[in-house]
Amino acid sequence: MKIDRRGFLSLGVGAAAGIVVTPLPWKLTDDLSIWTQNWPWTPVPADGEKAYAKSVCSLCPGGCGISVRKVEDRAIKIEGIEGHPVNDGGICILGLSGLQTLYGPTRVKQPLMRSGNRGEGRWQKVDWDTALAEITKRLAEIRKAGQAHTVACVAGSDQGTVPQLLKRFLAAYGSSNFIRTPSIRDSYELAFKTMQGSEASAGFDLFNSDFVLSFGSGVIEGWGSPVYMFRANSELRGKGKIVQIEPRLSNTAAKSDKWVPINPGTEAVLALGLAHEIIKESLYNKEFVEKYAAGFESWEDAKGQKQKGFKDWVLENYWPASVANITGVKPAVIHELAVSFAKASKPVALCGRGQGNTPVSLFESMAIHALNALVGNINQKGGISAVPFADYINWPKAPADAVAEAGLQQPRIDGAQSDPFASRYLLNRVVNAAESGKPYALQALLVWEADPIYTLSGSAAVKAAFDKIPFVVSFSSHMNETAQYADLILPDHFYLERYQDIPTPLGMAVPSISLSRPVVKPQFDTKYTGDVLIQVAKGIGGNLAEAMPWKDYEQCLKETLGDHWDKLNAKGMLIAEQYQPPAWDKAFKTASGKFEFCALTAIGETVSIEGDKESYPLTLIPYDSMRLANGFIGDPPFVIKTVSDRILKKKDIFVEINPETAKQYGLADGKSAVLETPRGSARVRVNVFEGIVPGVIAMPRGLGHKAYDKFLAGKGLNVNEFIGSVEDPVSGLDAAWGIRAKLTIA
Amino acid sequence: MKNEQGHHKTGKKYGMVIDLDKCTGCGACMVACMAENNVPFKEDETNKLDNIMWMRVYRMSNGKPFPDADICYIPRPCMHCEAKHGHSPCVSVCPATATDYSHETGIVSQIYTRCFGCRYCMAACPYHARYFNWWDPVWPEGMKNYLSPDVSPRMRGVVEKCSFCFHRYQLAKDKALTAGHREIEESAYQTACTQACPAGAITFGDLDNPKHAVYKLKHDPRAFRLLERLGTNPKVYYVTDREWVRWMADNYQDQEQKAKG
Amino acid sequence: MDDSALIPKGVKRCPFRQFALWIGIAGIVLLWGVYAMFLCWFKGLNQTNMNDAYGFALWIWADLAVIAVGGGAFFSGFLRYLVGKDELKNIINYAVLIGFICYSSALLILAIDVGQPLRAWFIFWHANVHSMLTEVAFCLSCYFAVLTIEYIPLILENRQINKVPFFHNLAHNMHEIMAIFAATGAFLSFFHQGSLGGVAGVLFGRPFSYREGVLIWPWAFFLFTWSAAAYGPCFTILITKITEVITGKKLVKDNVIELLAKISGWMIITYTAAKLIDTIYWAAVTAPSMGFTIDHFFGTSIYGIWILGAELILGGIAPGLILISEKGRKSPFGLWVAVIFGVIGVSLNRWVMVLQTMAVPVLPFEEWYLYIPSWQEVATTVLPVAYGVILIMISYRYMPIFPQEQELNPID
Amino acid sequence: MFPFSFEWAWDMSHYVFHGGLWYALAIIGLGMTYCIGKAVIDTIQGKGGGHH
Repeated sequence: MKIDRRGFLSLGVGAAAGIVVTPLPWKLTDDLSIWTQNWPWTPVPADGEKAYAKSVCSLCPGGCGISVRKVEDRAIKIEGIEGHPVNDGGICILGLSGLQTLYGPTRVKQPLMRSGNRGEGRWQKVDWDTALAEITKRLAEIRKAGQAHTVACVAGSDQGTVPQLLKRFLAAYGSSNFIRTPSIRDSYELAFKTMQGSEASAGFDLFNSDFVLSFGSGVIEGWGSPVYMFRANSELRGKGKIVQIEPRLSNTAAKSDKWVPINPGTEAVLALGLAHEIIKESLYNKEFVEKYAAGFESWEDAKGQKQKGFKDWVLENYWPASVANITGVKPAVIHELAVSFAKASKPVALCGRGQGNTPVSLFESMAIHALNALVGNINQKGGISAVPFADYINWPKAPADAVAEAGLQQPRIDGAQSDPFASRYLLNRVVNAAESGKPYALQALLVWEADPIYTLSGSAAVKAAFDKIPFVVSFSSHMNETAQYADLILPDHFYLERYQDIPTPLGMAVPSISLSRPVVKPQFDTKYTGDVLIQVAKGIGGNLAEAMPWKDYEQCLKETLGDHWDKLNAKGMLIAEQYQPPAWDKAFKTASGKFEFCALTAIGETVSIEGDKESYPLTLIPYDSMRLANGFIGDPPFVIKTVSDRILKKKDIFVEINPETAKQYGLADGKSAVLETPRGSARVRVNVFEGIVPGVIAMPRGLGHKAYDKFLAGKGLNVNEFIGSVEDPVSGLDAAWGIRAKLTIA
Repeated sequence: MKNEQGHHKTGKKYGMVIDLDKCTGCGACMVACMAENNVPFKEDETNKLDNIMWMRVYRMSNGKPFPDADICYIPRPCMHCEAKHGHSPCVSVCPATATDYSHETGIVSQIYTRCFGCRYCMAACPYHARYFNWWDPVWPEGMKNYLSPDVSPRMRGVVEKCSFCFHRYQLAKDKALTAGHREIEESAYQTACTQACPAGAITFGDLDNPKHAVYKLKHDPRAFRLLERLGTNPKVYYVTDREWVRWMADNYQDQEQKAKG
Repeated sequence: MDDSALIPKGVKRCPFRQFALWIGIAGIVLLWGVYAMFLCWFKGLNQTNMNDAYGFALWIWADLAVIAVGGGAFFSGFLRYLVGKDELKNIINYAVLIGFICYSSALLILAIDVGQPLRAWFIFWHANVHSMLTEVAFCLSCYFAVLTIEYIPLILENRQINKVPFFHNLAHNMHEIMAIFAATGAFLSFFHQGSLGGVAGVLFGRPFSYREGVLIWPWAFFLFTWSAAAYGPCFTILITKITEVITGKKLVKDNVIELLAKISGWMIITYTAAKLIDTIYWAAVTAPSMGFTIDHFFGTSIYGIWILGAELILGGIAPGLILISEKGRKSPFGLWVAVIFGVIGVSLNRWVMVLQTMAVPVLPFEEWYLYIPSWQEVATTVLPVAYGVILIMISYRYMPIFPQEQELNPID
Repeated sequence: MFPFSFEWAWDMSHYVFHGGLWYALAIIGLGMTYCIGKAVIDTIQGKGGGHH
């Protein structure tokens, strides 16, 4: 058949018309649209039976009750338990994101042994037998060499069965070097010990206060048990006043009834300035001060020498004018603040900057606590109280053999607890000790629920110290900085996969026990740290095996909790409902049996920071945000997603400065600048902010991770790399609240 | 968008009252929402103009110099407006009827499989409550495990927004039906953000039901809404003691402030 | 290659090699655009610099602008077939071609712009009749069909195709009832041009573009129809003049151009007056009632008050005055200036109604949103230009577009 | 677009909108049918064919 042009054209037109008339194009169009609605790469979550599993969150010491929604064996959402004494349904941003870490790529999925250089990230995957054999061998060798005391353990808490097992393990092994990571707990515990003679943690009855005087404490930024404090803050609306004393308009400051900007690091001076006004105006609680306090008035000691009491000391040294000079707070404001604080019916003063992740100097915590004493709001409704540590762990003393005896004779590596004013734990000193090998060289370090490489100030020094420790073991269930720097990772179950007893949430005034229960089965090849300790103890044998008589950790926990076990499984949290803080006549275990103001007057002044004013005209301070987790776990993707673009833009971190300061140094909003401190320098961007004291640079904590996934790693800077540790000469705590710095145009 | 005048009387009007003085700006509502609704995330989320955040907490500043500076956080879910025509600015503009105003609940819905991504609704919304899926949603290794079957993940190229956790309404309705109740209890239907808020700043319920907490709260003299003068008639109310926040929220100019008060 | 058999009788065309070279150059630009188009389709709209604040951006502006300037087709058709300005038959073919290019480009850009192109037909299937965009989509597609119908006879009049009796007859029959199609086209255009204005005008959440109006139609609706009718012919004249410059030939007689220019001039003047009234009412009444002032809307250097001045004076009053004065439209320079300013003016208006609407902060805690298009957006926006150039080149070469060409350029 | 899709309603908006739409479509459709149909008839009757 010959097809001519005409035929061809007709054929073409005919074919086109024909196709349009058939259902084919319409069917195809429809199919394509259906395909876009079911793109195979867009996941369709499987449905199934739904259930809720209750537990307790242990991502921070807050102790919130959580209810985890599940579909079959998948956990799909974490919610707060309504009516729970801590959080009553509410839940914080980090707690909400727990599942991202549980299932995400940052988990350590099985035991890992380092195969490359430290921190290089090259690992050999090993099975548990191999991993346990390795740690047992290494620890047995050290012990055999008579170096048992050179093994230390860093833990995020010292309460509960796991920290106690770690402590017990060390004791039987022959080391007293159990060290808790530093926080405001240290300062409070020390203030209680020195002024009240009690071994206790601090509890705050903010729900019943009517005047909260916060010296930089981020009541709504994660200080104490975060959600509990949030609720207290909401409860106080309309009922009481919150005054925030802070160099920076933090969220707490913005939400407070009054923000008092202060020169950083001068909080203790202001506290004493307020004390001055309260005493001068005779507004202090006469009953408490006269009957239950010692060292208020001047006295003559046994040798007949005149000793200055708190009253005269304050009246002489803390005149509003001079306090104003130091703190930048006007005398009229000092006076007004003192009067309204003292005249409130249930005032309370708080200390601990931001989330309280760093201690303050003992001088500061005592000065602020002295205000509570002046208004007599100790162990009272709406006040501060000394909450006894949990007492449910009653194991017999760990048996010690000769090696253990010898090891325990050695001093602690950090020199903690060496005198009445020294803190119980001094992790900051471990850094120097490991570096210098004095008093002895550390041979091994075990790290549980802590990330000292990231969280301690002076990161470079911390890393250098780690380099000197031949054997670092991390129990972290996710790859944080310290895990990344370890020789051996023995991943614990993640908090949603395990049982764990949790003592009184930080800052709550009534003692309690909570129990975390597994909501999902372990997702990876992980193991209870408790089981690791029991098995290693059995492996080493002798008194260690005797000290750890349990079959496994769950049995240990069950036996330890005894009668509580069933109740805790049913209720999740047991509160000592009947608990009342002891009355003033029984509250103080000091030599005088009274609250001792004299403890404060006996010690020195505030801690000054590193760097000289000439080279570094500005002051760098860190600040905390709920949206930036800065402890042993970093921000999961959801949380980092909420971080403002005025804090992080692409990978650049912003530092806040006052417009006046910006102008002085020729810095413009959003522009790059070089931040320099005695500890290091780096490029930052400038966030010109009206809510900050001139001359101060504020940098957020929680960024600059080198570990974790692409969602967090390499974003921003870790402020700890720019701030060095500054030891409080009295307590030994790292009381650095900042560092001198300069900021120049990049 | 049927004109169901008759349904107006029997229908509910779910809405929110947010206490800005209690709001701490902590961001829990944002994450509660993302976790509840399978919202995706990407490596860099610092460009706030392409990060999907149904509930976004904005930060307002009073613009005053140190030390009088003040800031206030303002959480912004979808306002589920019920403007002049009985629906929001976005509903009437959607060419494909992919977003709808329910007269049963007062909720503005979004049908992801219907939406073809013209983004006209985004142009219409003054609150920036609508988000476009510029990317395919991708969950890192293992994280698909936590995805909820109650809310379908969205494909690239469509618009999404806060639904007042509509799936929770359906669940509560089903439960009420099975239990033989006619009414859904106030506590039976609460949004994820309301439930999560650690400060208890968010209250959710039927704005027209005098038994619900929001009914009383919205009549608080300190209550206001965002951009009220646009005539969007939003169903999210805010409460604050701070006068500057109330003035600023509706773009009152200085001279108007003087004239008014 | 010799294509002389395809070239209309009695006119002269450049050598095929020269033609092919230029087609090739435009083709490269076209391919660049097509590459960007496929990137957008396969990788998604993350290839653009649009974002949640700029859901509408360069593309929507391009759409609105090409439809506005493509309005020359419907308005010339309206004038010729319905008003009876018979001289315009000498430019109507070209107006139709330009309109066809503009509208097909608009549809193509829309197909790239939507997030789910494969579902774009939902706009028809699940039509929401209250949406201005639905009206736009329907009228745009229908009118595009009309333009195609108007363009087909031109193709069929190609010397070789016309030899086929069926096509010859079809072309003839279509010419016969073209007035009916043109009338339908004009009807559709009145609506979709207006609806494009309505798209911005109904946004009561966006006080910058919101306008009050009558029934469901905001004033912007009428202003858009009016401005398309006013500036569309400017664009037709501009492209005709450019074609004349490039071909080096006079293609349309001056009286035809002048007639169109005069009508356009009066339309521009009246439009500008209406726009001025609209602007004043909006600035003085509508916006303040929503809590906004004129300073608020023109707050940055890019979106300063200059833009309003430029639109009204340079894009409105100036070309309007030139075109209504006989001296102005008869002077080649005046005409060039007027049509160029006119086209820029209407494009600026469309830019402002789309992009400034997005840029102005509405929430009290927002900043101005500024946006720079990505290369993919630019390439896909340039694509239609290349496509238009190619289509004009082919049409001009092989079809009898300009009825007066033979008379004005006799071959000796 | 069609009365059987669920968003359809028998109200004024739909009458006006779809009235206009179907009217325009009808003109276009019928017009083109007429042109093509007549061209077919013309061609059969032997009109056209290049000797124009």
